[in-house]
Amino acid sequence: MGTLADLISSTLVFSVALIFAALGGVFSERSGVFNIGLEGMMTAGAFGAAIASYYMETDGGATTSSPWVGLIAGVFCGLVFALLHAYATVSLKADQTIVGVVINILAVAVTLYLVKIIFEGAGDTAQLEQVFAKWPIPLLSDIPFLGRAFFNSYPTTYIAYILVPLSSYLLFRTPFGLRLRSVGEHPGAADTVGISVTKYRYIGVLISGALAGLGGATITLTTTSNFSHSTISGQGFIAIAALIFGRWNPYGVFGAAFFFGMAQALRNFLTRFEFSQSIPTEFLYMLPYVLTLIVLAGAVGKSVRGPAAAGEPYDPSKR
Amino acid sequence: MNKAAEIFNKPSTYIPFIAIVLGLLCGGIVMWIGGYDPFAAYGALWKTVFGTKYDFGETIVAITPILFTGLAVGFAFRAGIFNIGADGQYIIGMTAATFIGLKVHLPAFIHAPLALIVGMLCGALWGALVGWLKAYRGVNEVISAIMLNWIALYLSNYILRDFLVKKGEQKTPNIDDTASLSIGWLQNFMEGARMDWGIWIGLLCVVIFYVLLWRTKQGYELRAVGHNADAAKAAGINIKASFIKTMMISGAFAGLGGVFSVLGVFHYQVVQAASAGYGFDGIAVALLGGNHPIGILLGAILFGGLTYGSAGMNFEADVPSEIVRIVIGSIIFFVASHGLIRTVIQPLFKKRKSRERKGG
Amino acid sequence: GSKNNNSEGGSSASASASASESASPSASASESASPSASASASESAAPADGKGKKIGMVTDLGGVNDKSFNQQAWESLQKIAKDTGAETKYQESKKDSDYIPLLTKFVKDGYDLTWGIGFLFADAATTVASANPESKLALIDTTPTKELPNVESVLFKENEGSFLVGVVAGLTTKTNKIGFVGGMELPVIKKFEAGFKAGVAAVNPNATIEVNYVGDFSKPDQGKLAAATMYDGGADIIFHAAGGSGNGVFNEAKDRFKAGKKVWVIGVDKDQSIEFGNDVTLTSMVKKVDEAVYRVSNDLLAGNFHGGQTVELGLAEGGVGLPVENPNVSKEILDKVEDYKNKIISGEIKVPTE
Amino acid sequence: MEQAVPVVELRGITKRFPGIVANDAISLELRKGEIHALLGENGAGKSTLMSILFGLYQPDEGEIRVNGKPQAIDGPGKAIELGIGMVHQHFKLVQPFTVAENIVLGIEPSKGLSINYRQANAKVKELSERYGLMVEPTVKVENITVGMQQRVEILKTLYRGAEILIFDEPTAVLTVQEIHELMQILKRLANEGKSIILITHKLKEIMEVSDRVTIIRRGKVVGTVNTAETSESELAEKMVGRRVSLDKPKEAAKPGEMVLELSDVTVAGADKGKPVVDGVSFNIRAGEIVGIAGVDGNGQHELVEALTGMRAVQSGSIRLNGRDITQASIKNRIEAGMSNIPEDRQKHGLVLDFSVSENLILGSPEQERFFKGGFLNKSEIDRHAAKLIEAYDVRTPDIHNKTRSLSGGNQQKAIIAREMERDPQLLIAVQPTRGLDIGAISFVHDRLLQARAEGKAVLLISYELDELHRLSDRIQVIFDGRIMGEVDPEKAADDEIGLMMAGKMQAGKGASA
Ligand SMILES: Nc1ncnc2c1ncn2[C@@H]1O[C@H](COP(=O)(O)OP(=O)(O)OP(=O)(O)O)[C@@H](O)[C@H]1O
Ligand SMILES: Nc1ncnc2c1ncn2[C@@H]1O[C@H](COP(=O)(O)OP(=O)(O)OP(=O)(O)O)[C@@H](O)[C@H]1O
Ligand SMILES: [Mg+2]
Ligand SMILES: [Mg+2]
Repeated sequence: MGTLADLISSTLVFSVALIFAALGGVFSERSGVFNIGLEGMMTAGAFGAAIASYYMETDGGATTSSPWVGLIAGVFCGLVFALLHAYATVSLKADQTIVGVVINILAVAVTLYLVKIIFEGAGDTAQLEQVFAKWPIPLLSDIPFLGRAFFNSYPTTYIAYILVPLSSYLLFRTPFGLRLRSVGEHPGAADTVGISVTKYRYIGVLISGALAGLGGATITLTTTSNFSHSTISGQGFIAIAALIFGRWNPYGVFGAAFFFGMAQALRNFLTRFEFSQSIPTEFLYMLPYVLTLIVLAGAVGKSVRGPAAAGEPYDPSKR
Repeated sequence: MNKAAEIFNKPSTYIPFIAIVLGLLCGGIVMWIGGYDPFAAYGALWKTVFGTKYDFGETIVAITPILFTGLAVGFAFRAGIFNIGADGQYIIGMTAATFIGLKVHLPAFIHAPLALIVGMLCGALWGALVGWLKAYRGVNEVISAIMLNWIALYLSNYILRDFLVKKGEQKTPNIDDTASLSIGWLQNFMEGARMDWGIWIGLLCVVIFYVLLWRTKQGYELRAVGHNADAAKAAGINIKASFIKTMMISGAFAGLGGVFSVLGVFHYQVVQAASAGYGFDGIAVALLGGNHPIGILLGAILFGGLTYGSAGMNFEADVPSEIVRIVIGSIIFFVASHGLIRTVIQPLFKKRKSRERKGG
Repeated sequence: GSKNNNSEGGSSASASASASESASPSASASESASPSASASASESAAPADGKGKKIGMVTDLGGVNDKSFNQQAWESLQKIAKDTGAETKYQESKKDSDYIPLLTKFVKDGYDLTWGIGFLFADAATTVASANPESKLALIDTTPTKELPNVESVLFKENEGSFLVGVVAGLTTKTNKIGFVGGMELPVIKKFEAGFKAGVAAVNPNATIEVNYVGDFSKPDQGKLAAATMYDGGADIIFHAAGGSGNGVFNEAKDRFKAGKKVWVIGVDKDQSIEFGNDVTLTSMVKKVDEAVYRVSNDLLAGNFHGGQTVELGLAEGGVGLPVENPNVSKEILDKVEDYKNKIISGEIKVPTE
Repeated sequence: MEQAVPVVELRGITKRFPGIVANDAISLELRKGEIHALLGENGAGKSTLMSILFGLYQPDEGEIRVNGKPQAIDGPGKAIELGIGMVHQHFKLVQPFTVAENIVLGIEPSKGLSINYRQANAKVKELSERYGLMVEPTVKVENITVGMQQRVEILKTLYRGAEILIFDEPTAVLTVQEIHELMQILKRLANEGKSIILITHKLKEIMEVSDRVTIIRRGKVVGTVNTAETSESELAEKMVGRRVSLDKPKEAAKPGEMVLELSDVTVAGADKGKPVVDGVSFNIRAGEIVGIAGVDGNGQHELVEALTGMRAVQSGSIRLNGRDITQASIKNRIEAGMSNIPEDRQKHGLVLDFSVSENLILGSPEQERFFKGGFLNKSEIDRHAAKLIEAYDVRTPDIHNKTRSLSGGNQQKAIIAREMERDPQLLIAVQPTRGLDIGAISFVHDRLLQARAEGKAVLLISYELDELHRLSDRIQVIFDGRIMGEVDPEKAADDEIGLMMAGKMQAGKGASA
């Protein structure tokens, strides 16, 4: 049992950033905007967190509040790129896939460019002293098994615990969510009842940027303690996979991201057993991806469909 | 996705050129803000690409792989599939070619073509897997392709380590000379730049892309599925087969990219922790080129040229090479956001009233 | 220099005043047959005059701030620039296909020496050096694929140094569970693993070693996950040879330290306690890339380029070993380490490479 | 003098699109409590005018007065504020939302931060009962019939307190019953004091419910007349500019060989539940038109899909020219001589981003002619296209234009041209005249009759009894997936068919073949 609890605990380390980013994707795509740019927005978030925390440490004196400042900065940096995305796709009606690809290119390039300016040519930032430490929740962490598995983790994990139900509530129980989803399903319908498609799509994309930024910041502040070109390498795309796998639904996304994380943790976990030494390591590396494919291919028939209008710029004169 | 195609089909082909100018301008401003000299940097870039025959040749070496992956992505786009998996198909093509290049011993006239064909076919099959999963198991191609990219990388590493790499090495020995697709005399002519058949086959693929898609029945059907799968189905076209065919062709293009990197450029393959990302650059190239073969060719030339030139910028003007990615990103941004160019730039020219009719 | 690279403070954190300026034992080095290995320590050779000379360096994919050999090499070139007045410059490779063009750039630009840092430069350097016979190249961790008079190579016996940290680990562990986290499963890293395992086995046959290759040198998150799994499984010491991914191992250890659990990491390449502190760093397997780079570069500036030669630096040459100060390792253990070191140097113990 | 102020007054509205003046100085008055019909050919400018009134487009010239006050309607929000509601030609409903969610969207009743669903459902229920619209608030829109969706659209406007209601071709997609109900609803709304603008191509409806009619031709108002003082034929003539009649007598059928035989065809339902097509048997001979009458959603879609091969048959058999094609692929069926004018032309009939000439060979069985050795035979394809657009009066400036740029009517004609030109043995035509103006309808009817005269078997599925009566030689009435019986259009009365369509009566002769 203890081992399983440890496995879950490790899973969460990997999953939480994915949960944030994929949750962001939910908002963006539910509002009708594809977001291939999650990867870039995560990169921006990881960068922002590293830089802000770094300055907090060097200029502001290392304090325990600095990772929180980093977290906020990460959100902010994600937002900056989301704003560009929203401006291009919503206001200029540019192709959403292309813009997403652009965001990915630009985010990596701009952040590394800045890192090189700030750190005199180096391709990564200094190691941070002050990052998040695991923080057992009083009482809850004492629950046998569950406590060790779920409530002895980073603050960001607890943020995820809050954001998932909160997102679900926002999307499915509030007027805001109803409107956001209507814009993603049928912008014409929303428009003709006086809902501003532009406004809600901006909101959707901006939330996705903020959450992806939060995801990137989480990676910096809980695992890598610095930022480099490889801090975010493909997690944004995995988040998109989790988004689709989780059927554009916050709880589904949580499950999918948890699954990916579990597969990663499992791979590490296997090295504990003697038999794993006889398996070529490459097969262990493949495990998470192969597992995902098998699960998806096995879930045949239930065709997955996203929001009906996602991917289409809204043009009221086009009938 | 068809948006990009339309841009290029429109009379306003000047938009890409304005976008390039604006992109370079953006890069210049960013450099200026960062305290670098944009003129020196662009001068160095120009000199790097066109300075010597060697550099020019190496620029072509940089263009070739993204031309192939660009064609792969563009072709699939045309048939309604977003192939984010060109990366994996590239790796598989590369590994298969290495395998044949090392493990099979044949005379040159057959060895090289065999390695090429096997590499291409393996890329095609890897692509077909995405098509099959989509057609018969309903798996979204974006997810499956992302997963297969990683699987391809590790599978390839496994094959390399277990069968091809000598003990104590991290890369394979060089492939047999008989499997080489380098062009010796051209290499000498280009002062040692690694010239090979890649670019020529790439150009041939540009033509094949066009003819296949717009001149054959097969292509007609694939395009029909791409635009409207329901109507295509009602017209008797086998959609599932179409997905698989599309991904096979797309994968073959990407696989060829990998083939030439081994048989033409490096002659060996390395155990890598991550892919070089040519598949993802291919997406950018395809979108930049409006998913049209000629556009993709021009996109690859621009992308490859800037990328190779960026090394010179870094070397001579000490500008971080990321600046070139910023320029490339900006150019694609401006091409995609042609609305911006239209509203801001166009009044400077004369307003043209040739809006396309859409509706129904 | 003195032969003392032990700190007397035992587990005390205070720095030892008797630490030598030079980290490597010069005695053995000076006896070495290889002339190129004669200068044991950077400080001992007088800086040459480098005015008007240019030295370039191409990193492998790790980049210049990898906290590992690329960084060491570059820092030492910066020092060369400061000491000698030579001009130095580096270029980072982003992918495998960059090696040849980047080396060529330096060569064509008339650089007096161009470094290729890392195992993967073998072919690229061979190609570039044969195409440009007038050029001079130097390699770390690899040799050209054929004999070339204009390439000098430096190799390290990582297995020997790893053996010693294995001894430390074997004697320090309380749980008898020890971890090894590798980057990619490559021959160089296998040398670390093999030496380490042999070292542990030599002093503590009961200890088990869990091995995890995370598949990448630049993914701290994977390193962290691997470390977490090992520590959860009861390991109390992890030796990493995973470059940037190893930072994740340290991060996990620091996490646990903050939570009140004592676990150790053994660093690699440099004395990593400088970066990650003494709370979690037990010791490090130091690989003196910086010194090698400094010496070869300085020799060249002084007009002594040993083209065509390959130097292999092991314990005997002071190319690998423990850091000068090891405040977390007890005197007894350090003595043991010294014993084994002498046995290896004398050839009494042969350390396996795989 | 309150009565004299019109609720809406459009004065000199002009709207130009590139290359065309869609509305040319149009003036129109809507009086309180009246139903005002707007009539005009496809593309005359009706939808444009209404889009301007609803704030979707801005006029280039002219003025809009609502209740006597000039108003700038800069968006649908403003229109709603002014009490204007619009039921669009293509419904603007969010499919996965419930009825109530669609209705309250944008002005949701809330409780704290949440939507107060209980209140929303109750309000919708109450409103729907008050106007006799009978909708169930909690079902999802994607699961209800088109007629029901229409009512949801109406409720949407009423919920927003609309006093002025615009209906753009509301009946194009409705069944006879639904149309009948809608007309009752319109009358009721007008009686309540709502003012209504109704766009429709169906003259009968105009005659039935409207008070006045305004006719538009090529963007200009031809005139406004009191419905009581005019007739269907006068309206048709005013609209098209020439005499048109749909009531041309047809020649007697000369049935020949057996072409299509269905025996006991059963199609399984969605979740292996009740079959949606349940033991259907009938046949069609060469040279006759067999109509299928029925309320939408009684298995017609599934029946056609089973015939064309888009859906698997659970049991029973389909024979074409004596050959069993029950399991044949779509392609094989086409090659065996089956043609299909699908119900949803844009979804199943055309590739809108293909050129007209490319669309005209879509699914063509003539492989050798158009695809020589696997390559496209461009010159032959273009020659074919030129011939077809000429013969079928498909209006497009160029055969290489994208099909998307054609008007709906012309898109429909292109499909008809393609499917007929294949010289099929069997032509399946589903709703072939939906949304077309009277001139276009007349053209399509002529073509179908001509096909019959040429000895083709035609299966006609239509929700319009008039059309079925006019064209069919025999009518099969379908209800709940089963054939209730066959009737002779010459003899059967609408009432009788109506009862059968409602499942209330079997055909007297019990003639399922
Ligand atoms: N968004 C638009 N852009 C350009 N032209 C348009 C646009 N919408 C309509 N038009 C033009 O305005 C004219 C009138 O179109 P409109 O849709 O109002 O016709 P309509 O009378 O509603 O036809 P139908 O009976 O077929 O619905 C069309 O012929 C078309 O050329
Ligand atoms: N965006 C547009 N730009 C230019 N012309 C348009 C546009 N939208 C529609 N049109 C033109 O408007 C006219 C009427 O369009 P509309 O879509 O109303 O066709 P329709 O005959 O009413 O078919 P439907 O029954 O599908 O509405 C056509 O001539 C069409 O070409
Ligand atoms: Mg209309
Ligand atoms: Mg219409």
